[in-house]
Amino acid sequence: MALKKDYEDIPGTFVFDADRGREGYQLNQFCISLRLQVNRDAFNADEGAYLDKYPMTADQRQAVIDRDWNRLLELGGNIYYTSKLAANDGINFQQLAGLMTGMGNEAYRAMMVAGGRSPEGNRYQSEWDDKEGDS
Amino acid sequence: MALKKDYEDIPGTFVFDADRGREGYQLNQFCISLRLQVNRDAFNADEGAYLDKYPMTADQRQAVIDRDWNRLLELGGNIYYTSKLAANDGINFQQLAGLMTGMGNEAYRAMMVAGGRSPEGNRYQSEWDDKEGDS
Amino acid sequence: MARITAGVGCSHVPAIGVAMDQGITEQPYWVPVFEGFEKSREWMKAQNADVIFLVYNDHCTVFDASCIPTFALGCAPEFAPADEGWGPRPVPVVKNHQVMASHIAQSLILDEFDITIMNEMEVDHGLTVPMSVMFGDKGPDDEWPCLVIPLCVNVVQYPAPTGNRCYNLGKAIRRAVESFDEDLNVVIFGTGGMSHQLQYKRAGLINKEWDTQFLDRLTSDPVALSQTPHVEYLREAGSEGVEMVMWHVMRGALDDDVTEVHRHYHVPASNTAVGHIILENNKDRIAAE
Amino acid sequence: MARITAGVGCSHVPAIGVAMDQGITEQPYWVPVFEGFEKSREWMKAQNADVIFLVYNDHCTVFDASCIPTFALGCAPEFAPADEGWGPRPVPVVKNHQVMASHIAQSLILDEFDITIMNEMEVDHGLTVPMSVMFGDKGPDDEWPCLVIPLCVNVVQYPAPTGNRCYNLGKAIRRAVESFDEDLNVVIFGTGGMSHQLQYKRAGLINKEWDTQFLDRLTSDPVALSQTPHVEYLREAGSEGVEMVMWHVMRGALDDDVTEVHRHYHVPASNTAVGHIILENNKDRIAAE
Ligand SMILES: [Fe+3]
Ligand SMILES: [Fe+3]
Repeated sequence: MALKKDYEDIPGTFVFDADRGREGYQLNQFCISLRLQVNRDAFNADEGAYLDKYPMTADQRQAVIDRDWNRLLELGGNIYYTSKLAANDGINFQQLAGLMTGMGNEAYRAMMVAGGRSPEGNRYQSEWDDKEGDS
Repeated sequence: MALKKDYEDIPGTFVFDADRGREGYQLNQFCISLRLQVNRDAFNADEGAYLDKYPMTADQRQAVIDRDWNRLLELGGNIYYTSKLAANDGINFQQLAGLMTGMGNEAYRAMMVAGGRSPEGNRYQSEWDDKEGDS
Repeated sequence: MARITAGVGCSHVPAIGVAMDQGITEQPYWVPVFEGFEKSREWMKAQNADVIFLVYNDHCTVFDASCIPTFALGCAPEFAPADEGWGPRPVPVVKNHQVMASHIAQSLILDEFDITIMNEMEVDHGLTVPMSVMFGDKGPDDEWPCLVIPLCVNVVQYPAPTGNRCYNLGKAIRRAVESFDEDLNVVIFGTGGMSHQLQYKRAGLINKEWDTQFLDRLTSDPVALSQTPHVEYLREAGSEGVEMVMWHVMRGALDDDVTEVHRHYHVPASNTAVGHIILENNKDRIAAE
Repeated sequence: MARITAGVGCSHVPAIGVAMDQGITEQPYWVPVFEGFEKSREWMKAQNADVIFLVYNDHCTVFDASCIPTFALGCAPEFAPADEGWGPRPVPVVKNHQVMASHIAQSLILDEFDITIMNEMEVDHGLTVPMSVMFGDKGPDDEWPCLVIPLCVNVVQYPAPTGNRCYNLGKAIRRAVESFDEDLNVVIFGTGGMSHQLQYKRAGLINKEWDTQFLDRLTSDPVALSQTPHVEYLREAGSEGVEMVMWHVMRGALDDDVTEVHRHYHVPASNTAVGHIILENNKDRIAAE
């Protein structure tokens, strides 16, 4: 499409645009359904039967079952939706970030208390590629 | 309110603005619910019980029960909503117009086939007031 | 790139759909209504459109009063005919060009039109009747010959968007279409009207003179026509005549220079003056000849 | 006539609400967050606002992906706190000035903003957390001290409305407020931000320098600030930092000449830089002194 995606070169993130929204639609609709207790109860009683109501892809379904938080985003999930699944599991936004960054809760929290992740070296994909080249 | 209602001097009509929308909200939500067969069945089985689900005013409720089509509009109903109640009763838009104008179906239909109601004399409330003054 | 080559203005009277669905179009009452669409169906076929961008309004069917978008753009994969109180119309499900629709949504928002994106939506007679009159009888197991991107406009709760806003939205839709890479022939429909008042004691108002000048000025004077204030529609063309603001979206998406290649006007269908026009961009006409 | 006298910019981090609801605001982690709102609560009380016009976003709580309005204006009588996955927040139901809200809706649409009217709506932390930090602890049986007109902006699905559009919307809201006959003191809130990225491998990004210049330029250079492109928010302030477009609505509704009467900035609350500012129209300050 001719609208250029000038945000595609930001590393370690997704921009939830229409293409991702289409891809993740059923996954995200499943996630938001968990905002209601009646649905959380039904999901927790029988995950498979509940997931059958949302015609998502097999990969998306597996990522839900695995609670593979990054994979959910790669497959079109959006963090505000996937956080509803996390909330169901008793995981808050900060704990979820500990999981997604692979840092774990303690190290992630310590980074935030120390002022957070610096924008230096985190603006462009090329900066991340260089880092990987170094290691 | 300071937004002037420059449409208030048109005779024999309502303009469904925010004020009317607020007034008619529950009435209109009841009417649109009849677009589904399951709701039509429930309403037709027990009108009173069905109407209890919509906290409309006593006047609005009575106008529904009476199928008082003009009164429904006077009380904040909008024609596209009230036409769902009419459809439930097997009344189409043209028959409904015959009822609202008080002309009856035959005379209304004949007027339409002859080219419809002329705008002449029907643009301003004052023109209708004059007419009433004449008679 | 995709291009908008022509525009269709068209009433979407529900009774026209009923007449087709019940097979009573040969009755004397209906013959003059449908005669005027014979040429249109030939034109539509020859036009060979890939996509119709269809501007219409919902009639308190799919949208209830809880949520009233001014402009709702259909981005769902498909749109089923809605039950309007007597069962869904027996016509095909409308299929979207979903990638193009969401491209247009993004482009319009960046162009500062405050669109509501609909990822699930049914459609009422406002959309299906223009499809039926332009493509003829199709059953629920048939397919419409092209894809449809629906734009649903609030014209029920006052105020509808201004004619000026609608005209400019047409221009923004054109920019969005022309920035879409796929090579597609797009025809834009503006639907609703013409003069009609469905409600209360003035029901049945028809203003042929006003309708005629509206049709004339679509070709000759579209910018000034788009400045028509709401109160003029309400007073001159009936309380439901304000639907005609949707025709300005269609007109705005075309070139300044267009040719009227077909017109049809008849009173009545049910409560309504049926109006219909086909406009072609002059440059597309020359290219075609 | 009604008048907008001041603006509040404010993060709406859900964890701040949780800290208040759980009564753990005295913990060392939270003390510096809440200290910065002590002066704000005094100011808010002294301001004696009749109505807050509160610009926020829903976080895929009340609006699912089926219908995504760019601007949704709350016209319902009241708005209950929504269940976001762990039960509704134990705070009061928000009461609307319903007549004023629908006046504003009409005015905005005639002013060519394509608002979606919401006649039923719940509200999530995006709205209730700013209320909590500005008014302090209130239980579900209490009442908020003033009425609230909510405007919900899409900032989740790209593209959000442009900063320019938001700034101009602020100006249109001001015109709408000033054409409302009742004599009301209105304070406008722009919420969300500051820098934060909640998702994926870059989660935890905080850009204090960028946030600081954003807060500075709200007073000194608001028009140029509103021209900031989306990609700059995403790159510099994190994928969720784009929420800050909502602050431009607040700024646009104020006079050109304002004074910053309070600022608070702290890192972190959960994943987020907490930012907060209070701006008063200079002429209202002079009148008050
Ligand atoms: Fe219509
Ligand atoms: Fe937020």
